[in-house]
Amino acid sequence: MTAPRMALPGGPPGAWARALRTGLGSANAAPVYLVLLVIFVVSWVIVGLAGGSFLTVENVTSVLVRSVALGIVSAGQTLVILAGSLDLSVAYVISVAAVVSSVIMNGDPGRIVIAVVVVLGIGVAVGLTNGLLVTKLRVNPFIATLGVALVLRGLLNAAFDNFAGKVAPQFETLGYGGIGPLPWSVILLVVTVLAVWWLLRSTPFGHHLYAVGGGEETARLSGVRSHRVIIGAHILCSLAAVLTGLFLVSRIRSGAPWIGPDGGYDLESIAAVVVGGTALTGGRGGVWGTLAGVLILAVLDNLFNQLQFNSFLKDVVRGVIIIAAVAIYAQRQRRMSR
Amino acid sequence: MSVGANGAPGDVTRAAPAAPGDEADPWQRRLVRLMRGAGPIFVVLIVLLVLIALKNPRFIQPAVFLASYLKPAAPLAILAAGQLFVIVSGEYDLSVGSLITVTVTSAALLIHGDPALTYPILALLFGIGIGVGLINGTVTTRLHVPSFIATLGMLLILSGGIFYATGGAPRGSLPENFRAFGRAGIEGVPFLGQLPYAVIVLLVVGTVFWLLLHRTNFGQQVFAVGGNARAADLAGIDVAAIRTACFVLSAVSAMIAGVLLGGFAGVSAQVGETYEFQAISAVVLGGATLGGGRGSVPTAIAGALTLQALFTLLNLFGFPAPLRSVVQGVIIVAAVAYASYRLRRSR
Amino acid sequence: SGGGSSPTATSQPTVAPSQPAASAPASAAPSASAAAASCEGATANEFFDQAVCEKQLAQRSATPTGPADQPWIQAIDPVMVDTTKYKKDGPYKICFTNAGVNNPWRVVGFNTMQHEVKLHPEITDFVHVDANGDDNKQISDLGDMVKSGNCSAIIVAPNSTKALTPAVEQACASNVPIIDFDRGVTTDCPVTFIHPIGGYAFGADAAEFLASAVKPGGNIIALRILPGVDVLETRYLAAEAIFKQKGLKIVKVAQTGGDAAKTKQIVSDAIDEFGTIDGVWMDAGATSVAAAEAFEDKGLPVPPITGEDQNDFLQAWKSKNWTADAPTYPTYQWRTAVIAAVDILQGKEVPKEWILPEPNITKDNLDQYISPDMPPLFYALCGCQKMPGFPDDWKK
Amino acid sequence: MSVTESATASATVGENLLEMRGITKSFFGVTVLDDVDIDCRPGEVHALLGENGAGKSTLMKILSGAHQPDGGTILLDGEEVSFGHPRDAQAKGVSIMYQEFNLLPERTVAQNIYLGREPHRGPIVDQGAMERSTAELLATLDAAGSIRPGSVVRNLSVAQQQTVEIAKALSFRSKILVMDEPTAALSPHEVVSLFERVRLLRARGVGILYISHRLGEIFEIAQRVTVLKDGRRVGTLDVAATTPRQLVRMMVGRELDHYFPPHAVPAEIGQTRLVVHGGGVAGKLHDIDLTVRTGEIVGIGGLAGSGRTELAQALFGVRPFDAGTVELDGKPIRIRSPRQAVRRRMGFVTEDRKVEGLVLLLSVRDNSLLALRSLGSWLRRGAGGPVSIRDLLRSLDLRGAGLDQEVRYLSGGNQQKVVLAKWLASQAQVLIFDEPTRGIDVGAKAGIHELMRELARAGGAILMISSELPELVGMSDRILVMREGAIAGELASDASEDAIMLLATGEHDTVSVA
Ligand SMILES: Nc1ncnc2c1ncn2[C@@H]1O[C@H](COP(=O)(O)OP(=O)(O)OP(=O)(O)O)[C@@H](O)[C@H]1O
Ligand SMILES: Nc1ncnc2c1ncn2[C@@H]1O[C@H](COP(=O)(O)OP(=O)(O)OP(=O)(O)O)[C@@H](O)[C@H]1O
Ligand SMILES: [Mg+2]
Ligand SMILES: [Mg+2]
Repeated sequence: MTAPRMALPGGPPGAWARALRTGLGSANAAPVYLVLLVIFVVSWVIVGLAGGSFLTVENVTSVLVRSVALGIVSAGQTLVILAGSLDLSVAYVISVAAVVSSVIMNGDPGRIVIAVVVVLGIGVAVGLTNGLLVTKLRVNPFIATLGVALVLRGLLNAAFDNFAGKVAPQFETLGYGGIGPLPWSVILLVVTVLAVWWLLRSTPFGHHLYAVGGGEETARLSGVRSHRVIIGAHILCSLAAVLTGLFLVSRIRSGAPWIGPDGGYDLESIAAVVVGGTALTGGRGGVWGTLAGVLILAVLDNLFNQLQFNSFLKDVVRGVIIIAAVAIYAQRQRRMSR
Repeated sequence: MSVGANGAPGDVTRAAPAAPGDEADPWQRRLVRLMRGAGPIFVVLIVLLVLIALKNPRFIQPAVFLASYLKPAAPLAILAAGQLFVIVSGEYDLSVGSLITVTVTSAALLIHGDPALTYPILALLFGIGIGVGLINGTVTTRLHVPSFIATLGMLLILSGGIFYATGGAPRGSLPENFRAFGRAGIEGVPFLGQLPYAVIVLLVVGTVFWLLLHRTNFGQQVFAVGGNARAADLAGIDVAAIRTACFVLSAVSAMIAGVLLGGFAGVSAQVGETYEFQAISAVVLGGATLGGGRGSVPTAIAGALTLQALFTLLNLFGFPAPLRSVVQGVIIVAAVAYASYRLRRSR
Repeated sequence: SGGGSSPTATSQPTVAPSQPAASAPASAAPSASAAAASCEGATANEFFDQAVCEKQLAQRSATPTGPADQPWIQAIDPVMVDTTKYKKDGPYKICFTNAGVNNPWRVVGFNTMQHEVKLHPEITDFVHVDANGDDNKQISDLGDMVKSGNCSAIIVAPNSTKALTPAVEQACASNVPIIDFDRGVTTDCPVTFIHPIGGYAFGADAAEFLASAVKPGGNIIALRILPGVDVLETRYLAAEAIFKQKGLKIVKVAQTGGDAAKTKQIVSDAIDEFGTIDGVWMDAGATSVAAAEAFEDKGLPVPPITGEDQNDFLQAWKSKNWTADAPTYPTYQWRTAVIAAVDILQGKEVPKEWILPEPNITKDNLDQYISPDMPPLFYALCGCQKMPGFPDDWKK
Repeated sequence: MSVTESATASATVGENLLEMRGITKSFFGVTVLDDVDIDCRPGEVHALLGENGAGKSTLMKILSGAHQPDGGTILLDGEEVSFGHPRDAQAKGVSIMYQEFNLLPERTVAQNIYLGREPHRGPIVDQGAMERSTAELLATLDAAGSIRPGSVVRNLSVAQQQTVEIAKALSFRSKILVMDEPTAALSPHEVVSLFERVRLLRARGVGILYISHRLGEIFEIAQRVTVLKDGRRVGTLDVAATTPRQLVRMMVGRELDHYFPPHAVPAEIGQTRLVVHGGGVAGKLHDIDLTVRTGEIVGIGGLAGSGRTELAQALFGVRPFDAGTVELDGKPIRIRSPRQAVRRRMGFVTEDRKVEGLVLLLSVRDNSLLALRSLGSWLRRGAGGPVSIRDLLRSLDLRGAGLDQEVRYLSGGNQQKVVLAKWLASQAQVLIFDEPTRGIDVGAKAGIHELMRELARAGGAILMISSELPELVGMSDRILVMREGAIAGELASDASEDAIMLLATGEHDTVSVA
């Protein structure tokens, strides 16, 4: 039964996988990192042969920076999916955060704080709405968050149809500045992931999240207030989307209502989470896996750029990788449940 | 896909059931259940149509109604009817939008304006559709990839693939005999004037799908699989085959919708955009349950027609385009919340 | 995703001089002469700039410098800048960060650009990175090009105005010559910014044509892709002003999202609602044919309608003998970007703002722009007709 | 209906830790609790006795806040309380050990035990403390050796999971502790250490409500016993002042004799139908040898977790045998999926109707036709079939439900009859029953027993898994007893219940009666 843990080439023996798993606190994180490793090495070789540079500081930072936006929102998405829900509204929350913050700041450094506070407030409100729809009104999360997405989209486009406002120059350092070679944005990503990891691993909320996702009734009978947990997860997810929005607006200087949807952050974040080995049914997985999922997509991005691969072909490869990864986890999960 | 808070059988939204213990004959009971379970959407639809007629009396002239309302509504209605099978069987199909785009763009690419090629290529397209459905079904049922992810991946593969093939923008063109399906109609029909082919196609597909889902063994097994896959499996039902068949039907409906849309307005790269969500919204408006086991073809089609009527109305009242999505969002959430409330009250 | 509101999903901003300076045989341009037109009475919203509007309308009749048979190297009122500090010996590696090749206009343009590159033996390496219509990705793409440090020159086709500005500023700081074309950025640090005259001119051309073709007081429906994209807003602002001046009634303004089906639906509904529509104004030509079909399918004659130099529109116009007009936004500017890059690297001076002329296609010069054997989504003003590999490479 | 014996030992109010008065509850219109009273004193073990489906678990779930009563009051220490959420009950010092497993398979033992009340320093869960106290708890149950606090529950055996449940219940240190069939899956020495714990808790003044089908246990540790029948309280007695026989009469409402239909006479038993040689499922079953002949009912007994359901699942192709051979009517066959089994005219009445037997959303008709339709072609028109479902259900005496009634509104007994109808309609010849009368009221129970016997007489071959010893003895023509995934032995129809328990546990055990 411990036989071949992975259907992947170069998969190390169970012991290593187990070590990884305990280290990463997620039954499925191990294979994800192996997938990442394989893709990384393969890309390295290919780019090397193509005479490009892959393992340079510039390139690695570039890959990391490309992971920031999707990484942060996916970290939030991980929470709702672990709770057995999902969130299709993140793309528009991102846009709202970007536009509103840039409008409030309007170039004035003095208003950075208030802008950030306000958009975080909006995040809480949206998350709360999603959570209440899902728990109290028992609306299927797919429909609930899709509906909220449509509403946000409408309000957003009705109020802002173009670049709005302007961020304070200092705020741009979030998007472009850094300590030495290490960009602030990457630090923000790492901090977010660490925070979510800590939350899941060390706080009662995190434990309850896994419990509710793994079996809401069981959790309820054990005294967990499952609705509060689900609502909390949705709030945190929206907050993560807000952070992404802030990061993006710090890069584009002025809020653009299309920034979220154009990035496809709603479906992409869900894809990243499941590629990261978190079960769409909830209760199983973790944020490190998600980070790996995001990095996998970013490394591919980088590879395709360097080879000047047709960007449409990239979508095809992404599709295949997403399905393949999840298929592998599914087989593995079935083996373990026997 | 598990739906978290809604995972428990008790929580998923359903139409209200007939009251226990009441001993009416089946057909009466069926009628009662249809009225109770599916009534609301028809009421909403009629109200919307009346509002439109009030604002624009021309709307109720048969010719105008057919040409300006039913004809353009047909693709979404057909798509919803197909998606319904997948939803009732307890899955999702997010790949239909890109499949529509693939239909239109590849038809233009391959036919290249040559009328002689229309029918061979149509055949080929349906082949592709069935193939896509089979793959969606197999990946979901045999590789145990949640259909949400399987069809999301398929979405990326299809849209990426077709644009890779065409180099970014549609190429070629659609000859008139292809476009006729979505554009032309039977002329000189008494009081109707022109009877659009699209409407005929909708009637045919609607009837066939209705028979399939509500009048055959297969249909009953779809409900069983969606209602409780484990029980269905233990009763000897070939769950994988049933679900796969549903994905095929959904894909085929997408191909048909694609042919109509391509015919209606010609080649366009965005033609399929957001149709997957429109279709699911329509199905849900029609009272179907995400998670499976509930739904009906007539109400799903009514759901699609309702969306179409809604857009026509908002457009008529010069509603700012953005606010339409607000209305749509509120309506689908309200519909599901209402159904879910009625379900719990019915206990 | 659930569908966004990005301008990148749309066709391109365009402008056109009514006097196709040389590219067309002297032709009776819209009867309303440019001189008569003005921007008086336009809605003064965040996008409107009276001065710029007037300037653009005037530029339509300006005579550009340069060879008449090569409009892509012509320029209107050029102010040349010295580029000797960028002079370097070949071979050159030209890097191009592209918003995307996600619509027919960009496909034709990029295709043309690649052939232009082939015409320059000194360009040994041409790097193209596609941003898939995502501002943030393009920012990273541009950043990587600068960091890699081995681009002789960088060509930028921004995904949206403004968003790329910070990244472009950083790129400028690296002393690699930056060439910006198509959409602008809100900094003048690029060595040159190549673009057509502007949205006001495009909108005005189309509007003046309708003014001349539609009886006063007639019903006009104005179809726009989506609101808020500055380069599209200006088109509408100018048109609106002119309709006011000429006493035409805009009975409906609708957003088509650039989708043919939606366009056709909207027009069809409008016909039902208002009985008669006397003219159709489009802010981009991609869906003009669909709009016309709405009339045909109701058995009505197609009223005066405007479009763009997309082949399907031109062919339908000719074969069905419509009353129509096609302002253009020439894809040949994709050639100009490469030419400018090489000039800069060779130290030749280039216009700081390289304003390209554009023919306005009217019934009189229609024939010379129609290419019957080209695909429907081919853009006539690619300036590629004499390039090696034409027409096959533009058909495949 | 049933005589209510004078509740002799009812305590005077005040000294009661807990009082539940006039509790009423119904599910989908089916009344499962009707005006039930029960109380519990400090330091007392109050046993709750009743047939399957009598309402014991439901009553306790109401006490624990899992269900809300339709009527009645709950008093703790004389003050009225109402529990909207299990958390409220916990806060008031009521903890419960549920009958069905309530553990999260993906989480560790410690995480499960402290779920909802993780020890934490500030915002941080104190994993160390959690695992230490878990280890201590397990030690008190002599399980420290076999179960680690950090091991994932999925990997534990059923008995180990049962132990974890107990540890969880004990960890609450509450005033009232409910134990719903805690020993169902335990071996005798585990039971002994459990009872030690219970006595310690009594000494600490904890009030314990104890549910078990094993009368022996009740006489061993309980002071008082309340008997439920069909959702009503029959009476409350001092254990010292009663006898097993009296309790059984109160539970069943009649003497146990002439309750089951007569066994098969040799003449009725025909040729061999189903044979398994050395059947095995990795990690679950091994060396399974069994034979079923037409006309006979073969019973399978054993403790929960002994592998009976797995055996049924293996036979029916749910998780097929990976070792051994299976013969049907003399021909060797391989059944890899339920579909193949159904096509061979086999039927499987599963342990859990709601999850495995029925599509709750569908009508009685559609559920009855489920198996038949799976055999028919896809395009055949829905209803009907060779048998008339209407007649079939009439013959099953399905009361109070039209054909188009959704099955989720039926009582447990009627639901089970629909499951039977499903297999009768498909004309299944070899039938496997897993706990056929679990949670079914006495009347319906007798009806189902009659049907099983008729099926056998009509030439069916029947395999019946049951945890109810009387049912096992009363229905089976032969009894196979399973232990740890293997068949421990075979007994004749007249075997005593002690003999069965002895085989099931592999050692001597307290006598158990239903
Ligand atoms: N959640 C529920 N929904 C519907 N019916 C239920 C539910 N829970 C229990 N029932 C029904 O209520 C009745 C009593 O069930 P309960 O579990 O209380 O019986 P019990 O006395 O515990 O039986 P057992 O000895 O088998 O545990 C049964 O008929 C059962 O089917
Ligand atoms: N396929 C399965 N998946 C999950 N749980 C299962 C499965 N099969 C059996 N179980 C549960 O695991 C426990 C052990 O089942 P098993 O068949 O090993 O024991 P058993 O002798 O049938 O005990 P029971 O009295 O519960 O039927 C039982 O609670 C059973 O319901
Ligand atoms: Mg019980
Ligand atoms: Mg069992």
